Amino acid sequence: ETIKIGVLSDLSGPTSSVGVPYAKGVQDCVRYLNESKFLGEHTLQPLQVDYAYNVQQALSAYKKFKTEGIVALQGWGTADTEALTRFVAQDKIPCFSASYSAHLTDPKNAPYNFFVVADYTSNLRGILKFFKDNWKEERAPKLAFIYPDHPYGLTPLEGGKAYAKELGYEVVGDEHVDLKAMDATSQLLALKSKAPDFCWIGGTTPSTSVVLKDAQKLKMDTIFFTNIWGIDEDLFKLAGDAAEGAYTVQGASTGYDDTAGNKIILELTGGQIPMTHYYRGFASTYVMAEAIRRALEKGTLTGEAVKNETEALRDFDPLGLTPPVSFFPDDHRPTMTSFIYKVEGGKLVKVGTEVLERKAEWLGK
Amino acid sequence: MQGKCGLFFESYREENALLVGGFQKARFAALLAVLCACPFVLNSYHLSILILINIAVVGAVSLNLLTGMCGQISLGHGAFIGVGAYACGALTLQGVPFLVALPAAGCITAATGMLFGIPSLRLKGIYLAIATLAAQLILQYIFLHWDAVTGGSTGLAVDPPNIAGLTFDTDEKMFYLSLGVAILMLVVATNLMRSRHGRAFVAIRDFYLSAEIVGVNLFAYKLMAFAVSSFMAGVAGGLWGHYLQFVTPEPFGLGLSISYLAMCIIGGLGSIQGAVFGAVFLTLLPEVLTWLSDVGSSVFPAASLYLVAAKEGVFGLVLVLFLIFEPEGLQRRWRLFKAWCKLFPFAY
Amino acid sequence: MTLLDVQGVTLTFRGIAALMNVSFTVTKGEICSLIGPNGAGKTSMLNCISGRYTPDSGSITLGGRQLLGVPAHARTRLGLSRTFQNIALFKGLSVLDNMMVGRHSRMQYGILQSLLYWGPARRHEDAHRRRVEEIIDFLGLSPWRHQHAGMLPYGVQKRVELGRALAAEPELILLDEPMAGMNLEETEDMARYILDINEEWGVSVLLVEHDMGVVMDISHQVVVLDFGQVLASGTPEAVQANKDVIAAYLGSEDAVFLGR
Amino acid sequence: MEYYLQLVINGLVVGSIYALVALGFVVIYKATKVVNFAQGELVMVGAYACFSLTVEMQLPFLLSFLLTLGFSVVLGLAIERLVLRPMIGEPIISVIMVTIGLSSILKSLVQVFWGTQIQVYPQVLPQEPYFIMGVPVAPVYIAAFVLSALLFAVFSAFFKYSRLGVAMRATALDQCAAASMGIGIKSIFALSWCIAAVVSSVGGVILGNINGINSQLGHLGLKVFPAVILGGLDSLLGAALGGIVIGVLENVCDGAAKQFLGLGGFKEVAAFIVLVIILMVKPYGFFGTKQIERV
Amino acid sequence: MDMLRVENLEVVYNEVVLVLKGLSLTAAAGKITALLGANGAGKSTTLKAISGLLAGENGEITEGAVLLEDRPVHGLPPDKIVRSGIFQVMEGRRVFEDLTVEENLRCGAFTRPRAELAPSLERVYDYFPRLAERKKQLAGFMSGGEQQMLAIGRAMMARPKLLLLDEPSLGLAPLLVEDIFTIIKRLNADEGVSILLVEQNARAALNIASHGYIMENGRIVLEGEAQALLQNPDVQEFYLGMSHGGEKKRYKDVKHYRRRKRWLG
Ligand SMILES: Nc1ncnc2c1ncn2[C@@H]1O[C@H](COP(=O)(O)OP(=O)(O)OP(=O)(O)O)[C@@H](O)[C@H]1O
Ligand SMILES: Nc1ncnc2c1ncn2[C@@H]1O[C@H](COP(=O)(O)OP(=O)(O)OP(=O)(O)O)[C@@H](O)[C@H]1O
Ligand SMILES: [Mg+2]
Ligand SMILES: [Mg+2]
Repeated sequence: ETIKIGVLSDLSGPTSSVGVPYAKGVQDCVRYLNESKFLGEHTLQPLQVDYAYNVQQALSAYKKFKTEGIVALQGWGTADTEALTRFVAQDKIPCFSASYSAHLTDPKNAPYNFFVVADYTSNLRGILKFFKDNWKEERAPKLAFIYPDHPYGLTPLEGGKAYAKELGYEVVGDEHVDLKAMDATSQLLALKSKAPDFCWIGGTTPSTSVVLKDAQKLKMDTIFFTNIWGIDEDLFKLAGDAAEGAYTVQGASTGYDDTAGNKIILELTGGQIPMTHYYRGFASTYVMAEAIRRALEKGTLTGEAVKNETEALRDFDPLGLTPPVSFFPDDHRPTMTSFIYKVEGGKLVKVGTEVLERKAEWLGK
Repeated sequence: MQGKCGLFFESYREENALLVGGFQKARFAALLAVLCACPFVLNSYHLSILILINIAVVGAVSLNLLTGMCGQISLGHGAFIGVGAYACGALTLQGVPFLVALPAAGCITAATGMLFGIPSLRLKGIYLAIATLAAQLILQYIFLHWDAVTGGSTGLAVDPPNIAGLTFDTDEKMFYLSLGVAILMLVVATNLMRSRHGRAFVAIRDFYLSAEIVGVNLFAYKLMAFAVSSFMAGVAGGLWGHYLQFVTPEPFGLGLSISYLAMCIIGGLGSIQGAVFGAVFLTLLPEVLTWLSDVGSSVFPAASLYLVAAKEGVFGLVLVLFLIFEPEGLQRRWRLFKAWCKLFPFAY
Repeated sequence: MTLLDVQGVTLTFRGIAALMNVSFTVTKGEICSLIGPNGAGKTSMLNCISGRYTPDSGSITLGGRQLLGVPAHARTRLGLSRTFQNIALFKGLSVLDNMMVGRHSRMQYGILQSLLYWGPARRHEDAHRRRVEEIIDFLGLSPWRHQHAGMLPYGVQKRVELGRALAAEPELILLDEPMAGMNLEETEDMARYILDINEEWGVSVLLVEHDMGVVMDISHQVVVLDFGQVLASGTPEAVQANKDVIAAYLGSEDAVFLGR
Repeated sequence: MEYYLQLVINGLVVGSIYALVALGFVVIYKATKVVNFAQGELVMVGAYACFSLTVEMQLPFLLSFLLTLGFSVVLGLAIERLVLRPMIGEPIISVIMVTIGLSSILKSLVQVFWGTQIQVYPQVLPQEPYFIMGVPVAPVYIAAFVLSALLFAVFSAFFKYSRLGVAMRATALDQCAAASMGIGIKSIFALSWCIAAVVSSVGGVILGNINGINSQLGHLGLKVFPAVILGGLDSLLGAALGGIVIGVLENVCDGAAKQFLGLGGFKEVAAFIVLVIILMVKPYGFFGTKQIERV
Repeated sequence: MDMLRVENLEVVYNEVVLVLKGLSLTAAAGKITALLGANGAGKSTTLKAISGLLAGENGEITEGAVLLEDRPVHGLPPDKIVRSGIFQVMEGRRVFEDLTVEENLRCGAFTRPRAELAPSLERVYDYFPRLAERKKQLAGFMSGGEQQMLAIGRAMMARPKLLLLDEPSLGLAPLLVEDIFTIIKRLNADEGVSILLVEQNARAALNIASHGYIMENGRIVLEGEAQALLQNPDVQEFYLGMSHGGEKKRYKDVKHYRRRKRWLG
């Protein structure tokens, strides 16, 4: 028997450069699950629509999925995930997406929304903690923020800044670098005078590359770090050796790690290491499939059942691709663990794992 | 006095009526009946498309009033629709009943539209278009940064429309609501066009120098066009926000402005009927393309990524082909079709 | 009785004077012609009167009311309307609607009534439509009533433009070369309309025209402009015999005959 | 103060890229009165063409650069013949929309042929920056600055003194009258699109050298509008200066808004706000020809 | 010898409107030929059909031929036709407003070899000293008469064999009308350019022409020597504004209902 799931992807829109590998991860995972008879005699049938990051098209794609009877949805970006929050809740269809905004982890706001890696804010907190823990000097570390004027760059800011103060950072600067920027010299000039020790880049890979290259030109000795979408394999091509030494916090493991999941993936791709985003697509689908499997075991496969099973997951390990995930009916934060990577020799090297406390006041913030 | 197709009018008033002659009335009634029956036969996917069409009709008609009738090119319409969505959402969140919030949102958008219409005092053609492009970007900036009202990057979560205790939370109910609003707006726009204000708009578009000499206050009327058009855009935005129950900045970008302009062009500039056709066509187009690329991918799986990438190109191609081969839009096709039907057994 | 009184009007474009201290008057009920070489400033004069240009100095009054300072669109209501040298019709509107726009300033109902099309809006539309139909009949435009103005033959378009100006029911109508590019027959028709407008409807006319045959035949008074200044004015006969006018404008005495 | 000076220098540098793209835009407008919303996409296609030749086909950079220019000529011809020629004499909004449609087509063609991944250019220019008043300026930017100055000089002379240039301006003013002079309108139109495509692809190659290319590169086209409007749509000098001024304005306004108003992310909007203000004072930009409107 | 022969020309606009309905005429070499007719008769259309400018207005020659010195030129693109020696001065002057006077003139010489430019300019300035004074001025700011001179000067730059003039006196003051006609005559006499002249001002046109055609509704209804036409009573009544006695008719006396033309198109 086939179980339908909806897959919203951006294959041709503004986020397609990362949307394509993510969608590939989702599809490969489905293929793997079906081939390995993960759901017994049942198979997953993904219904994929490329919505080109257009909300209206996401909406009608979702309605189409609904009429076809999907039990769960693999979503993609901020635009579609937020636009569909109310609908998935009404229709009781759990939505697993790659928009890791913290406010989606609060079931009061978004009862049917899930994702499988730590949210943007938690990740930022994680890496801040990591740096602080490794801080040797007496004085307070100086911290700056660079981010695009875009919902994606703005969401983790408030929580991150508050936590930085709590940890004893001195926040010295705030700059905007657009996602499509060609140049960040002026912003970096402003920052350079403040000599931050660390600088968070809240953009995507192209803007990270611009910042890193310009920082190299300005001979800044700041340590730059980014969140999930800020560093991927493209950066090594774009920024070359300017990327060396930058840090990134990732929710999922990457192709350079030795995990059970990675072996399967390399088999699926014929040995080619896919982009980091692929791994999260894979993991997200894997977790969803586990919930579906458990629902099937109990004999009722509805969206609501899948959601309940997801909320019942405790320390579930998706083949080592992400830290173990747990969801609770009143807390959709999948994990408080972040993997810290560093760019070394044109590769992402895992340099640490940071585990935060699951504080109630951080939920949704 | 004799009108088209053998109708005789006994008064000027009759000639000016909205629906001329029994046949037209009957046809309209039939169309309305079919539309009203839709929720009983269609699934929620199809209904949601119809709802989006209804909303798009309101938006497209409003832009056609401004750009098609009054000749003021606007590249900021998407943002105006966004203003409506935010205003309506913010008002209902404050406890204002939907029935009040929707027109109020229209008025707020009208005020915004007038503000950004001020440059039309001095600017024409492409220069005005660029000034409205500025409006688009400035408004987007405000959506994202006026946290107190717009919720900033998080957006606004709003409840489904609620009118006198009736909650429009299903596609069926929402369909009737949006249909009602769309028809109301169509009637209003048609009325406008047969009155002195509508004529003044067209006069400004065709020859603003002589319009002024004839006694049309150019600035006042251009602003009025911006106001009326933005009001309707605000209503469309209010509907859209409440249908989605979530208002975020993303949907109201330049892309939306362009697709509304495309609706006007493809349907027929300056024609209310055309705007309707354009809205229907351009809302359906991506659905059809998605369907086609699905079918294509299942036949040639290797080509699926190409098919996906080609979708936007098809949108562009449709636009270009229409402009080249049917600059007057679908509305002219429809007229030709009607003429052909009338003569049908004896065509040629 | 003086209807239009132009006193000392000066107009410059970037320092170059198009009109210099021009003064003349149009008496109520008369046809006054404004003639002069190309570039003498005739159209500029009309533009000053109708509000398109603002003179640097001088005064223009209509029926005793100062026009300067009144915005162009509001002058229609004071009893002024005009046609243009090059056809300036609303191409996207039908002949009928062109004329209805001509009555724009005589219709008074608000935008809300427009949107709902009820009450006053309906009544006004009906009443004004009746008036416009009369003008259409007068100008013999019935066959083209519902056609788009842009598609009509040149001669008809000129007539529609006249109709549009008439629709405002002006006291003074300004005509800028209504006969240009017309053949004799159409010129005769146009002359007839102008005479009828003047004689039967009692509208005063300020006419700019290069066809001396028409000008000398139908006008009561002729004002000659040259290089932005009044060169001569008076009855057609006097002007025609004026040496300066012949030298600057007419060329030879039989210009009137040659005009056609 | 030094901070602002640095902002200005940096703005100059970025603005020269805008100016380069704006030049292509103005050439089209000057010769055909077409407002080209696909300018950014022309840049993108040029960048991808050169990318294919150097990276995928491994040709030496100079050769592939020349081939790219040749390709642009063909592209310009094709666009003119297939899309713009039928639009001769249509109202401005139709022309705007047809170029918007064209931009969609070009974007999707790029995605079909080159995918959506970010692609990286081989570095042809040295990376080591020059320091101007303490601001590091990459050699690419200097190249852009020099190129736009050069192109500006060439085109100005062309439109003023050459017979073809004057004929192009005449065509823009009155196509029918130009045809009656024996000027082949079609070849004039084709020529202007060729020139614009060539200039754009030069811009594309430079951009590729700055931060790689992807299928969203066409957004750059949006930056061109404030630049050309500011300078006046039909003025080459305006385009060159406008581009640079917008580059500077963006930087300075952003810096000032941050410093005095505490507003972030003002860069994108700043240019447009300034633009509206300037348009209200000078409706045809700084150097644009005022339309002669006589009734 | 005939410079130009138009045979049975039919022209359709927008694929539907038939404007010329089998029109034939000839223009003799070195002579001035006048083409008169009512508004909308199709005079401008005829000229555009000859010079190939119809395409720009969605018009098309569906039948007939245009022969320049017995070589067919119909169907050629306008630039080829200009190169073969036909040049049209379009109705309403159509100077390039944002170009200077001299640039306008250079456009006229677009099809000529470069070496000719300087002498051609000199010749034009010789004919029109007023243009020489204003070389550097923008054409858009010149008066109507000057613009008309510029338009004719521009035509001279192309050194055509056959010059088509469309209503050169339109909107000009009487004195200038005289000037322009004198210049046309001189152009014809001194330079030997053949001229096909379309005019509303029938008297002036017939006075300088050697042969005349009168067209109505897309057809030629009357033709003859210019002097003969001037004497024709119908022409006198309908084109010259004379009553039967040969006196000038007064506009004041025009009746509301008059005798209509009896030529039927
Ligand atoms: N908008 C303007 N800008 C600059 N100069 C102008 C403008 N309008 C008119 N002029 C100049 O003013 C003078 C008078 O022009 P106007 O059009 O009034 O002449 P006219 O008497 O109507 O001539 P015609 O008989 O040819 O129509 C001319 O020299 C003209 O170039
Ligand atoms: N581009 C066009 N499209 C459609 N019809 C046209 C077009 N141009 C001219 N016509 C029609 O063709 C007919 C002849 O026009 P044409 O301009 O040749 O007349 P004309 O004799 O030159 O008149 P005029 O004295 O007004 O210059 C007119 O009825 C006109 O409406
Ligand atoms: Mg004039
Ligand atoms: Mg003509």
